[in-house]
Amino acid sequence: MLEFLFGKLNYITYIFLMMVGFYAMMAKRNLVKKLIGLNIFQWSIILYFICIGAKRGGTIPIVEGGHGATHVIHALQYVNPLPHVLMLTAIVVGVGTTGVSLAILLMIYKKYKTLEEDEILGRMK
Amino acid sequence: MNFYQLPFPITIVFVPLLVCFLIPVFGWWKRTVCYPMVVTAVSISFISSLGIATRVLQQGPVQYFMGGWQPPWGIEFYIDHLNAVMAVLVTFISLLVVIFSKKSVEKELPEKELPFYCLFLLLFTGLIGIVVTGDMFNLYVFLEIASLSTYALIATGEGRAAYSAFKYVILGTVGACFYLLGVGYLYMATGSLNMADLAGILPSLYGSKVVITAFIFIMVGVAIKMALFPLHIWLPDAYTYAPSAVSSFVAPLMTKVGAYVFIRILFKVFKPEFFMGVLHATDIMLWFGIFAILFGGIMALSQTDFKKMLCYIIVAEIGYIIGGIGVANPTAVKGAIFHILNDAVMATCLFMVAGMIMYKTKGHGISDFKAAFVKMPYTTVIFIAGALAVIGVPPTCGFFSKWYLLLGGIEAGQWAFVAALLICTLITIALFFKVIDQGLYIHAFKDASEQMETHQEIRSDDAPLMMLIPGFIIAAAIFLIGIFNQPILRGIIEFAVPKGLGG
Amino acid sequence: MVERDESVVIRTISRILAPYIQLFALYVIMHGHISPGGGFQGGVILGAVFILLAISFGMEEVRERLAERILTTFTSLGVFIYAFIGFLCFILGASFLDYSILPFADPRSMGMLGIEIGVGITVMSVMVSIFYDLSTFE
Amino acid sequence: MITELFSIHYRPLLATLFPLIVSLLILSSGKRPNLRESWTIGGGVLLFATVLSMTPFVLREGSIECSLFTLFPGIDFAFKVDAFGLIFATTSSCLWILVSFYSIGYMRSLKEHAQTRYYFSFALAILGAIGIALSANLVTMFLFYELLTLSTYPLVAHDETPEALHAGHKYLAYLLTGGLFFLFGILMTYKLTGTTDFRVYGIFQSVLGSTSKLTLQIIFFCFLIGFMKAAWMPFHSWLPTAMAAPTPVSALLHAVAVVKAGVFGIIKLVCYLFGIGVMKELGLGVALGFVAAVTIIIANFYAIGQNNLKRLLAYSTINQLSFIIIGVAILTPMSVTGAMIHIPFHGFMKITLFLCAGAIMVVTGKKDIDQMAGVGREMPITMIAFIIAALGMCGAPPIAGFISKWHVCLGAVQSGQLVFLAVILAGSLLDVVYFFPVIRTAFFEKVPAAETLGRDMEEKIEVVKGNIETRETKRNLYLFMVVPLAITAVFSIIFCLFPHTFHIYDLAQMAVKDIFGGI
Repeated sequence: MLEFLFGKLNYITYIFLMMVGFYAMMAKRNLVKKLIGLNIFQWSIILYFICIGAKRGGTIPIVEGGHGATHVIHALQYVNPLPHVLMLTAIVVGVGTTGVSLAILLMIYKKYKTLEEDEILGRMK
Repeated sequence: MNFYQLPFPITIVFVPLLVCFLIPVFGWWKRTVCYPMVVTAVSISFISSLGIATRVLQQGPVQYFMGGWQPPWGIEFYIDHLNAVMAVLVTFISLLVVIFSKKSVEKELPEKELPFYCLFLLLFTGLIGIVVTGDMFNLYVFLEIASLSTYALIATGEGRAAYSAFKYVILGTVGACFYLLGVGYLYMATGSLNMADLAGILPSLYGSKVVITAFIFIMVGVAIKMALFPLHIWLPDAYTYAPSAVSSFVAPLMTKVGAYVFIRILFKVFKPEFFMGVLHATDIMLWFGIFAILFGGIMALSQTDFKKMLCYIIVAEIGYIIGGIGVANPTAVKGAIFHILNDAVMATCLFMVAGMIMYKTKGHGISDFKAAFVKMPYTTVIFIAGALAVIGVPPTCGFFSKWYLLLGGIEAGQWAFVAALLICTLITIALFFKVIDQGLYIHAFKDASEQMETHQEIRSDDAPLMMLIPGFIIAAAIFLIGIFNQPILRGIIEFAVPKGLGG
Repeated sequence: MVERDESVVIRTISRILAPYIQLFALYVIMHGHISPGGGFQGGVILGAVFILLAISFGMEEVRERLAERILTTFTSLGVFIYAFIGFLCFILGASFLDYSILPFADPRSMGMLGIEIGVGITVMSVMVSIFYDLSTFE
Repeated sequence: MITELFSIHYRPLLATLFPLIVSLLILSSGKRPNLRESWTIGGGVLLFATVLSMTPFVLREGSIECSLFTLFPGIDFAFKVDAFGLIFATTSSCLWILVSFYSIGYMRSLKEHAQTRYYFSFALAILGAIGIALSANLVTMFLFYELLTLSTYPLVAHDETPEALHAGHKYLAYLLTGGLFFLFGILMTYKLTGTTDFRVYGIFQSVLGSTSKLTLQIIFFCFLIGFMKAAWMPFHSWLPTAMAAPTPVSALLHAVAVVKAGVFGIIKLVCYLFGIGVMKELGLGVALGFVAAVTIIIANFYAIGQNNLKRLLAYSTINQLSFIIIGVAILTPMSVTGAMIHIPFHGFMKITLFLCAGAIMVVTGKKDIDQMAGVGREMPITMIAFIIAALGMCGAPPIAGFISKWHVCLGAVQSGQLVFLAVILAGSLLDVVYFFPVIRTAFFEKVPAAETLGRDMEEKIEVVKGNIETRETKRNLYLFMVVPLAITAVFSIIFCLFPHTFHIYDLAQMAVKDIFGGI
């Protein structure tokens, strides 16, 4: 049990974060809090990707001769860069989402002068 | 550089992307040049899609490697029959909508043409990118490009548009995240992101829990994007309150492209042996489809707003598609894939009609149709075409896909599905005749306050030609696809149906 | 609306810091293709500078140095550099973004560098314009 | 290509093209009434000529086939003109001309609104009827069947009053639901037999052994519900409700297109889809006959209770249709011949009755029977025509109804199904019972004094106003109405004396020979 906990700690963390974000999205009545929950949700997935790429004591993947390396680094030794690169894109997407949704929140605020969901729904009637 | 070296896979995606970034710059210089630029860009990618389609039909699947990196390392654009027809569909409808949108944007989004067309092209790029890419993660990126621009476009609408757009942001992002997570699991299990490559590796891993989890995550994510009941709640509000140009572009294509992704991943990445043999997922899909059909139909029946009614019809149509896949015999799957095309066409047609009515009467309630058919005869023709297609009256295209779905359901003995289809057909009949009555019988719905004007007195003032022409083209397409369904099915859709479905 | 901040300390510090941050940002961009970093990270840092200045000196100051018009142009410009290099490879006969064809010594690094610069410019200007749009809300 | 279009093999296509083109022309010339209506008439004449021109060829060669394009593997969009189809086509195309003349008189003298919509839908309905008559397989038939349903909806709801709308909705609800059953039946047929073509011995014989009888019976009843247009009980109530429509439309519904399409479909179903052999095998003939018999009796009693003339006629239609159904359900050559020729005969007689009812309504504004005192003396031609047609309905010689009834009864006797014989005779008797009061009131009852006075007053006022020309035009329009109904009445006598008019009898015999040839 314990070594399961500590061995898989990173995964447990990401799932925990994910749930936190999910809870915030579903349960909070304030739209900004929902947005924050959304961000937490996204970052948790990014964390997950990072840790499937990561490796204790891994080096950068460089072929022989390149960048002063004298031998081909074996696949077991280097960190798999791909997930990290993917996450760069994912971060961009996340920033984009945040930007757009902040803009939308501003529109909502302009229109209803509040960001509390209940009040907004009340004013729609 | 002859026809077959022409770089269609690149131009189809990157020309609109480029123009989309050109527009703001040129916009500062001269507003009027932007619209022609947009039209050119979309036409270019329409032509490229036609080029790709012919190439696929003659030589089989087309591959294009970004930066010359071979898969599985590099990003690959992979276009087979299914993508080819989807690409043609998306570009064709976008072209029509661009022509259609000019007037309605001038009317509904005055002074906002530049950002609108910028986002429009971005969305277009996203959709077409989703269609052509052969890489799981790249698909995610294009999906998010499309979704982000959709959020922004919808938020520009009237009424509660902003709020529903935010709802859409939340759910859409959750869906995308699920998809991303599933891709992560797949990558963890196989170390590859290229669809063809994955299809090669996966069969040895069908037992593994990681793959099953990945499958479920991906499917749920896509299901949110394509508004499969019960994950559809974001759809009706979002599409109803969006500007009519936006809704007539997003409503037909976004969900259909979602359905395309669903089918692509189900059939091209995973194989029937997996989702039928290992998971028995088809039964679940079937029942989700049935519920979607019934729910969508019943909700549509209870609407007083034309666009919202259409939105619920779309939910039902998605039910058709997923149910057809769930029936899981070649006939039904053929029908489901064919229905993606048809539904895109007819939804475009009807949302365009909504746009025209909106243009004339400033509203899109069913009551706004009052006497519309006497006032706007040409719009009426377009509307009738769309309505007949949704009801499924021969020889409109809707009848033929419905025929295959029903036949497949009967062959598989899935009577519940057959019944659901027939019931939904009845419901759609009721829906559309509600509208037709409003439009046609001017005496019946007169309240005492209005002065009695007879059919002769009503002068016809129809929507502008810029809106009517695309409408007529799409209405003609509805009938042509119906009449020439055999070539389409034989030449294209047959190839998209996977082996191993039995039947 | 971000107000002009009167505290001397902040303004001085940020005035001193700004060039160094920018320098570092440029380093990150320029070195991106052979070491961790690259256009995106660099661009964000570069954008952060302007945001810092805006916070400490108020919006007008920054706006008259960096008008929205310029930002939009920059955004497009960055994408252009990217696309131009892509299409260049492609015109020279290789497939899209296949740097190896480019006529430089060590073409892959050079091509990548160009791409990174383009990305950097775009990201910087987008970051700043997002900040503008969100902060100029009355 | 164009010349080819006029060759005999493309005649069916031509026949369907005429109404289509006419409808478009009508739509385009909505602002000019005279032109619009001349389109209608011209189209009708051309169509009738085309249909007649096909008859000799069919009598010689048996059938004309014309396949256009493929809908599904094994199913083309195809026309196949056979003897039976021609009977129906002849009827509806001939009656279209007369009804068009009549509509001119009716619509103009009532100054109806939206006449363009009216003529447009009318042409489309004819297109549907002709298509049903000439279609070579179920899917093509389904296409035209739905077209017929949809195009008659604006006609039924033409008045745009709440009742009219309700009638229209009921009409759609019934018929489109039926259409779904029809579609389901087609799908099952396609799945079982792999084809949906009409063949003379039916297409189910091949699968008779391999499929359970129950399945086939279920399919049969799906089709039967699909052909709800035949207004068999308990699915009849849309027909009396649809009486809210203008009279020419009722004529269209009852005589020309709609209900005829229903019985036509049922005969096709029995003879060309299941085939006599299979019908006997499954014992469906008796079931069908039972349904029809019940309908006849009940419909007659309903009819006796009616006071509104049009509703009475509606119920008489219901019972006549079931009479046709019985004819085919008896499954003997004689009776089937009778059923087939009763389609045109009943068409002509029933349209006469409706045109009379309409004329009475236009001229005197009376709809109910008990008000009709003296009408006979006021408009003799009309009422004489009415009497002729009514007697024909009862099956009295020398009127067309007699021949068909004769055949059916003979068939019943031959097959020894005397129950049906009894039902038919009882039905005829009841026909007399409910037609007689109309005639009596019209001719022999005293006119209430007040009314005549009132009419005199009106006329005086009109004279005083001096707008005589309006009355002139009114009289001309009245001619427009009287001439057609006179013609139809004459025809319904001619058909008895010379059953070979328009080769109808020959066609029927030929069709029957095909159907029973093997048995």
